[in-house]
Amino acid sequence: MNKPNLTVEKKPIMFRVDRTKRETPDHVTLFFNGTIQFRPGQFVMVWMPGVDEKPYTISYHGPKTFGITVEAKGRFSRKAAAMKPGDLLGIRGPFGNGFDTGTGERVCVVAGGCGTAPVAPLIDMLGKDITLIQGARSRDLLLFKERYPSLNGHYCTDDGTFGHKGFVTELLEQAISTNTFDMVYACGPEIMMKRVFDICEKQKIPCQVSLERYMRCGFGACGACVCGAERVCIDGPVFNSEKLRQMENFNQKALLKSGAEVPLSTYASWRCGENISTTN
Amino acid sequence: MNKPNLTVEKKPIMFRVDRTKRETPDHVTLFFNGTIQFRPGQFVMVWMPGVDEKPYTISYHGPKTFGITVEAKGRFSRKAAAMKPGDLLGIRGPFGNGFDTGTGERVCVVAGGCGTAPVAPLIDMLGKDITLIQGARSRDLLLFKERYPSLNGHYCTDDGTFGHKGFVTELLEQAISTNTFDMVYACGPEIMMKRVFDICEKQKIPCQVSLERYMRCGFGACGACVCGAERVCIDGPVFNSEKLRQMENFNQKALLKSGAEVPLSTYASWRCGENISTTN
Amino acid sequence: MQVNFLGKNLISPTVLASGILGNNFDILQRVHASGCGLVTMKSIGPTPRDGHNNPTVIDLGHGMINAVGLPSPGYLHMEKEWADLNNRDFPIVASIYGASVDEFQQVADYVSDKKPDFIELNISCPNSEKHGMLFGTSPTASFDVVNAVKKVVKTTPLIAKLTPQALDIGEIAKACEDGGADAICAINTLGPGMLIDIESRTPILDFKKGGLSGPMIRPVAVRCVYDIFKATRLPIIGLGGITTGADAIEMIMAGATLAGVGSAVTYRGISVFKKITREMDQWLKDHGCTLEDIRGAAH
Amino acid sequence: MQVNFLGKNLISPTVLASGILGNNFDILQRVHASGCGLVTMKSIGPTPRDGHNNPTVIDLGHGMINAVGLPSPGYLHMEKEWADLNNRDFPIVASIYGASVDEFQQVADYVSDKKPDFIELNISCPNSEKHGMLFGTSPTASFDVVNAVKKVVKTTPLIAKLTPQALDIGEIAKACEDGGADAICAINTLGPGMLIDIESRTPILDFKKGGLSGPMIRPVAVRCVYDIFKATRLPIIGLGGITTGADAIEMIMAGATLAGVGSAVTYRGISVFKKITREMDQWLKDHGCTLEDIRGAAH
Ligand SMILES: Cc1cc2nc3c(=O)[nH]c(=O)nc-3n(C[C@H](O)[C@H](O)[C@H](O)COP(=O)(O)OP(=O)(O)OC[C@H]3O[C@@H](n4cnc5c(N)ncnc54)[C@H](O)[C@@H]3O)c2cc1C
Ligand SMILES: Cc1cc2nc3c(=O)[nH]c(=O)nc-3n(C[C@H](O)[C@H](O)[C@H](O)COP(=O)(O)OP(=O)(O)OC[C@H]3O[C@@H](n4cnc5c(N)ncnc54)[C@H](O)[C@@H]3O)c2cc1C
Ligand SMILES: Cc1cc2nc3c(=O)[nH]c(=O)nc-3n(C[C@H](O)[C@H](O)[C@H](O)COP(=O)(O)O)c2cc1C
Ligand SMILES: Cc1cc2nc3c(=O)[nH]c(=O)nc-3n(C[C@H](O)[C@H](O)[C@H](O)COP(=O)(O)O)c2cc1C
Ligand code: FES
Ligand code: FES
Repeated sequence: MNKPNLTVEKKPIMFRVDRTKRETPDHVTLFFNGTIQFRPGQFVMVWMPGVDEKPYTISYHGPKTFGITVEAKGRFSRKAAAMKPGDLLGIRGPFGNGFDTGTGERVCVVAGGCGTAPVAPLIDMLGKDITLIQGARSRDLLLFKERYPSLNGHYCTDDGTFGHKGFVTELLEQAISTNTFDMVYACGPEIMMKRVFDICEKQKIPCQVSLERYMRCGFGACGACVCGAERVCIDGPVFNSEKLRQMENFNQKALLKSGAEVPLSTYASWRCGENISTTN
Repeated sequence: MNKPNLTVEKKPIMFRVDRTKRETPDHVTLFFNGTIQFRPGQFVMVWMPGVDEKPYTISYHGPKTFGITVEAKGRFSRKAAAMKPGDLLGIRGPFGNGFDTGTGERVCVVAGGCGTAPVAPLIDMLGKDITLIQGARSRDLLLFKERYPSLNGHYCTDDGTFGHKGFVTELLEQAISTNTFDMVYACGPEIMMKRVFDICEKQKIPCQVSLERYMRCGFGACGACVCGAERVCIDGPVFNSEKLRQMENFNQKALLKSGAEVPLSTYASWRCGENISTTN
Repeated sequence: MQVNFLGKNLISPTVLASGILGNNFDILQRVHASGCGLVTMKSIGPTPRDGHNNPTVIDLGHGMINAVGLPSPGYLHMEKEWADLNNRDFPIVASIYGASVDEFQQVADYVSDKKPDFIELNISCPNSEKHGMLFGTSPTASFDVVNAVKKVVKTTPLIAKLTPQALDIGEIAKACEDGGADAICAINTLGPGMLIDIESRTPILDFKKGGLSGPMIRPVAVRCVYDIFKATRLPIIGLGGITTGADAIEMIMAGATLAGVGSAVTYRGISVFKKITREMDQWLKDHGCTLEDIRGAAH
Repeated sequence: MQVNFLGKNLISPTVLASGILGNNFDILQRVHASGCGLVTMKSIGPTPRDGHNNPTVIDLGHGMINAVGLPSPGYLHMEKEWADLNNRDFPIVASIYGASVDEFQQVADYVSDKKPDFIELNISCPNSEKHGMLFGTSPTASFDVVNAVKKVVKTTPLIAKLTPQALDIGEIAKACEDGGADAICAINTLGPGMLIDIESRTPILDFKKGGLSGPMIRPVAVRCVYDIFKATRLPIIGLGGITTGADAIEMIMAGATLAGVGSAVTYRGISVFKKITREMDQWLKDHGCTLEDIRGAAH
C-alpha cells in the first residue's frame, strides 16, 4: 500500500523504522520511508503502540525519507532509541507553526543539546549566510557535528572537551559583537531560550525560539500545552520576539500532566524523572 | 449565501421557487435559481417540508436556472403544482444514470404524457437529427408543444383533438418504416415503454427507456425501487435494450411502499389513488 | 476466500446488512454474485407495514441517517420470496422484527419453516415507535425474546442484532447467548439523530429522528464488537461503517468473525463486497496470516 | 449580539465547551476575547489526577475521538486559578466531576465559594472507569447528585451536563430539573468508540475507548436537545458538532438557548466563536428574526 500523505491523514500512520543511526552516545536517529511536507521546527506525534505517544521534531528529510532524532532519557525515549529496523511506530502530523524562514539574509542559529534536531532542517532550508552556535555537555554529545562541514560553526561544551568551555549564550554575545544578524533562531532548554531572547532584546535583534510543553492532542484542542494564553502545539512551538515579550509564563510556568500550573523548575524536575508526582 | 453545487451536497438544498409556468391544465413547471450539473434523464428528490419527498426529472436547465415539471395528480403533485414564487422546496440530487447520448446520429424520441419532462433536456442536448413522437390524452395536455418549433414532430392524442388519434406506438411503427434510426429514446407509462421496446426489438433498433418505481433513498441503498435485480434509482431510471431483455419484471412487477411485490397493474392502481392499501 | 460460519461455507467473510437493498430475492442474488458471503433480507414483520413517508434516507457524506420505518409486506404476504428462497444456491439470513415476544415468536415460527440458513432477530431498530430497540437495551427483555424464539425455531441458528444504544452491550450479548442465540450481529444504526432544515424550520426526516450508519459510526461499532467479544463466546458479525478491507480487518481484530456491510454499498457500489474481500485477502497475504490468526488480536 | 442566560448578559450565544483549551485562566480570557459568550473551565475533580497516557486525542476529520481521562489538579491545588477568577470581567462556568455524590458535593461546595457564574456538573464523561457517565444514564442517580449539590451551592446556578448514551435523555433532563438544575448542557461526547491500528493490532487510544465529538455527532446532539426541550422548561446549552452559524441556528431551532462549541476550535481556529456569532447574526438579519423567534421552532 502507498503511504498516504501525512498532511492529510489524521490518525497515526504506521511506519516501520527503515534504518537507525547512532548520532552520539545519547542520540539515535530513526529514519522512515515516506514523504512528509513540513516546515523546519514542526513536529510529529510519535506513537509506540502499547507504550505512549510523544512529540518529536523532524530532524532529517529527503524526497522519500524523513527522520527524527531521539535523546535517550526516559521511559519512552529510551525505548525509541533502542528501536530496530522493521519496528513499528505511528506518526501523526506534522503539527505546529515551524520557523518563519522568510526573514533577512544574515542569520544566527543557536542550538543546545537535543535542540539541534529542529534546527537541522532549518539550516538545510535557509541556504543563507548562517552562523551556527551549538553547545552540548561534552564533545561526543555534539549532535550532527559533521552534518554541516562548510558552515561557520562555533561550538561549546560544558566540560571544555570541544570548542569553548561554557555556554552558547556566551558565544552568541561574542558573535553579535562582530556580526550583524537579521534573525536569531534558537532551540534548547527554556532557560537558554530566555537568555538568548534577553540578549537579542538588548541588541534589538529579532529572534525565534522553540519551546516545549507536555502535549496531548498536538493540534490545539485540549489545552494541555498552554504557556499562558499560547498553545505551544499550534500557536508554537516557535515563538518570535513580539510574542515572547507578552508571554509572562515564558521560562516561568508550565502545566503538569494533571493540568496543574507549576514553576518551570518543578516541571523540569518532573520531566527529569525525579519522581515528583505529576499531580503535585 | 451562495448555493452550493448540487452534485456535492447530500442533504436537501433549500430553494425558493423563482417562478412558475403553467404548461397545460395539468402541468406546471417550477423554476429555481441555481446551477445543477446533470445528464438528461436524471432526477432530483424534491422535498416539501412537512409533506413528502418525491422524484422529479429535471425538465429545464439554463446556466443559472433549472426547472421541474409536475403533473398535478395526487396529494404531493397537486400541492407542488399550486406552489407560488417564494415557496420553499428541498432538492437532493441529481440521481440516476440518465440517457446515454453518445449513440448514433439519427434518433427518435418517444414521449407519452408527463414522460415529455425527461426527454426535453435530452432534445436540448442531442442537437442531432431528431424525430419527436409525442402523445397525450388531449390537445391541451401536450406538454412543451411550442418548445421545439423547428423539430420534426409527430403528435397523437387519445381523443384525436391534435394529430393522429391513437397511440405513440402507432406513430413509432410508421416512423420506423420510413426512417433509419440509430437509437430510440422513450419515456412514458410502462406499458407504452414495453410496446416501444417490443417494436424496437422486432426492428433491431436499440432503445433506451426510462422507468418509474416508488423511491426512498434515490442513491441505491434502500432497495425500495428494485425492478428485479435492478435498482431503478441508480442502475436506471434509464435502461437500454440489453438490460431490458433480461428484466423479467419490466412491465410486470413493482414493489409497493411496504416492499410487497405486486403486478404492475396493482402498483398502478395504488399510484392512481384507488385507495388500494399499499400493504395489500 | 472461504470462511465457515456456524457450519455453513461462505465464499467471503462479508455480509450484506439488513435493510440495504435486500427487498427482493433477485437483488440478494445479485449481491451474492458480487462476492458477498452471506446476504440478509430486509427485516420482516408480523403484519403489512408501509414504513414512514419520505424523506427516509439522507446521505451525509461521512455516513447516512435513515428512518425507513420497518416497511414490510408481512411474513404472510411473501409467497414469491419464500418460493425463490427454496431454489437458492447461496446462504441467506432472514431478519425479523416484532413489537412483542409473541410477535417475534409468531414470525420466527413461520419463517423457520421456509428454511433460511439463519434467522436474525432485529431487537435494535430505532426507527419505529414500538419495535425493536426496547428489547435490545434491556438484558432481560433480550433474553426473553431470544429464548422464546429459540423454542419455536428449534434448529435454525439464531443471530441477535444489537443496538449501540445499550448501556452495556456485552451484558446484552451475554443475555442473548444465555437465551440461546448462536451468533451476534452488531451494530444496528446509532442514535437516533435528527437533521433540522433551518430554512423551513422542519426536521428533514418525516419520522423526525433517524439512525446513523456508515463511516462515522465505525469507532462505536468497533468498540461494541470489542465489548461483545469480551463478554461471550459467540461468533460476531461486526457491522457499522465498514467500507474497506482495512476496516474489515480492524473489525475482525476487535473480535468479529464476519464483516457486515451496509452503507458502503452507497460509497463503493454493489461490487464493494468483492473489493473488500480482495483487500482483506491481500492484507492477509502481505502479513502472512489467516483470519483465524487475527480474530480478536486487539485484545 | 447580546443574549441573556439565567440573568447574565453574554456578548454572544456561543459557549466554550469544557475540556477544550480551558486549562488555565489566560486561555479562557483569550477565548472570551475571541468572541465567546461564556467559557467553561476544564472539568475539576476532587483530587489530583493525571488522566490517561497518550494517545488521548485523535482527529478523524469529520470529528474527534478522545480519552483524556479527566486530568485535574484537584480543586485544592488551583489557588492561581481561583485568584485569577476573582479579577475577571467575563462570565465563567466551572465544570466539576466526582466519583460519588459526596465528591460532587465536596467539590461544588468549595468551588461555589470561588464565585464562578455557573457550576456545571459533568455527569456524563465516558473516559474514566468510575466518574460521570454512570450518573448521567440513570434518572434517579442524576436527581440525587443534582439535588445534593443544590443543597450546598445555594445561589450558584447549576448546569447539568448530559450524555447521549442515556436511553431517554428527556427523562434525565427532567430528573435534573426536579433535582434543582437551572440549565442543561447537552451533549458530552458520544459512544465511546474505539480505533484499532491493524498493523500493531492495538487500540490506538491508551485508554482503548474514547468519546466521539465534532461534526459527526451533530445529528445526535440535535436530537438530544430536541428531546430535552420537549421534556423540561430549562434553558439548554446545545453542544455537539457545531461548526458554523447554520449549525448553531439548527441547534437553537431544536430548542437550545446557547450554542456550545468544542471540536470546531480545531476546524476553524479560536476565532470560530466570532465567526459563528457573525454567521448567526447575518442569518437572523437576512430572515428578519431574533434568537427568541426561532428557539424551538422545529417543534
Ligand atoms: C515540540 C516538541 C518537540 C520535541 N522534539 C524532540 C526531539 O526532536 N528529540 C527529542 O529527543 N525530544 C524531543 N522532544 C521531547 C520529547 O517529546 C520527550 O519529552 C522526550 O523524548 C522525553 O520523553 P521520555 O518518555 O523519554 O520521558 P518520560 O518518560 O516522559 O519521563 C521523564 C523522563 O524523561 C526524561 N526527560 C523527558 N523530558 C525531558 C526534558 N525535557 N528534559 C530533561 N529530561 C527529560 C527524564 O530523564 C525522565 O526520566 C520534543 C518535545 C516537544 C514538545
Ligand atoms: C425517476 C422518476 C422521475 C419522475 N419524474 C416526474 C416528472 O418529471 N414529473 C412528474 O409529474 N412526475 C414525475 N415522477 C412521478 C412523481 O415522483 C410522483 O410519483 C407523481 O408526481 C405523483 O405523486 P403524488 O404525490 O401526487 O401522488 P401520491 O400522493 O403519491 O399518490 C397517488 C396519487 O398520485 C397520482 N399518481 C401518482 N403517481 C402516478 C402515476 N405514476 N401514474 C398515475 N397517477 C399517479 C394519483 O392520481 C393518486 O391520486 C417521476 C417518478 C420517478 C420515479
Ligand atoms: C436505509 C437503511 C435501512 C435499514 N434497515 C434495516 C432493517 O430493516 N433491519 C435491520 O436490522 N437493520 C437495518 N438497517 C441497519 C443496517 O443493517 C446496519 O446495521 C447499519 O446500517 C450499520 O451498518 P453500515 O454502517 O454498514 O450501514 C438499515 C440501515 C439503513 C441505512
Ligand atoms: C479533548 C476533549 C476533552 C474534553 N474534556 C471534557 C471535560 O473535561 N469535561 C466535559 O464535561 N466535557 C469534556 N469534553 C466534551 C466536550 O465538552 C463536548 O461535550 C463534546 O466535545 C461535544 O462537543 P463538540 O462536538 O463541539 O466538541 C471534552 C471533549 C474533547 C474533544
Ligand atoms: S497539545 Fe492539545 S492544545 Fe496543545
Ligand atoms: S430508492 Fe433506495 S435503492 Fe433506489
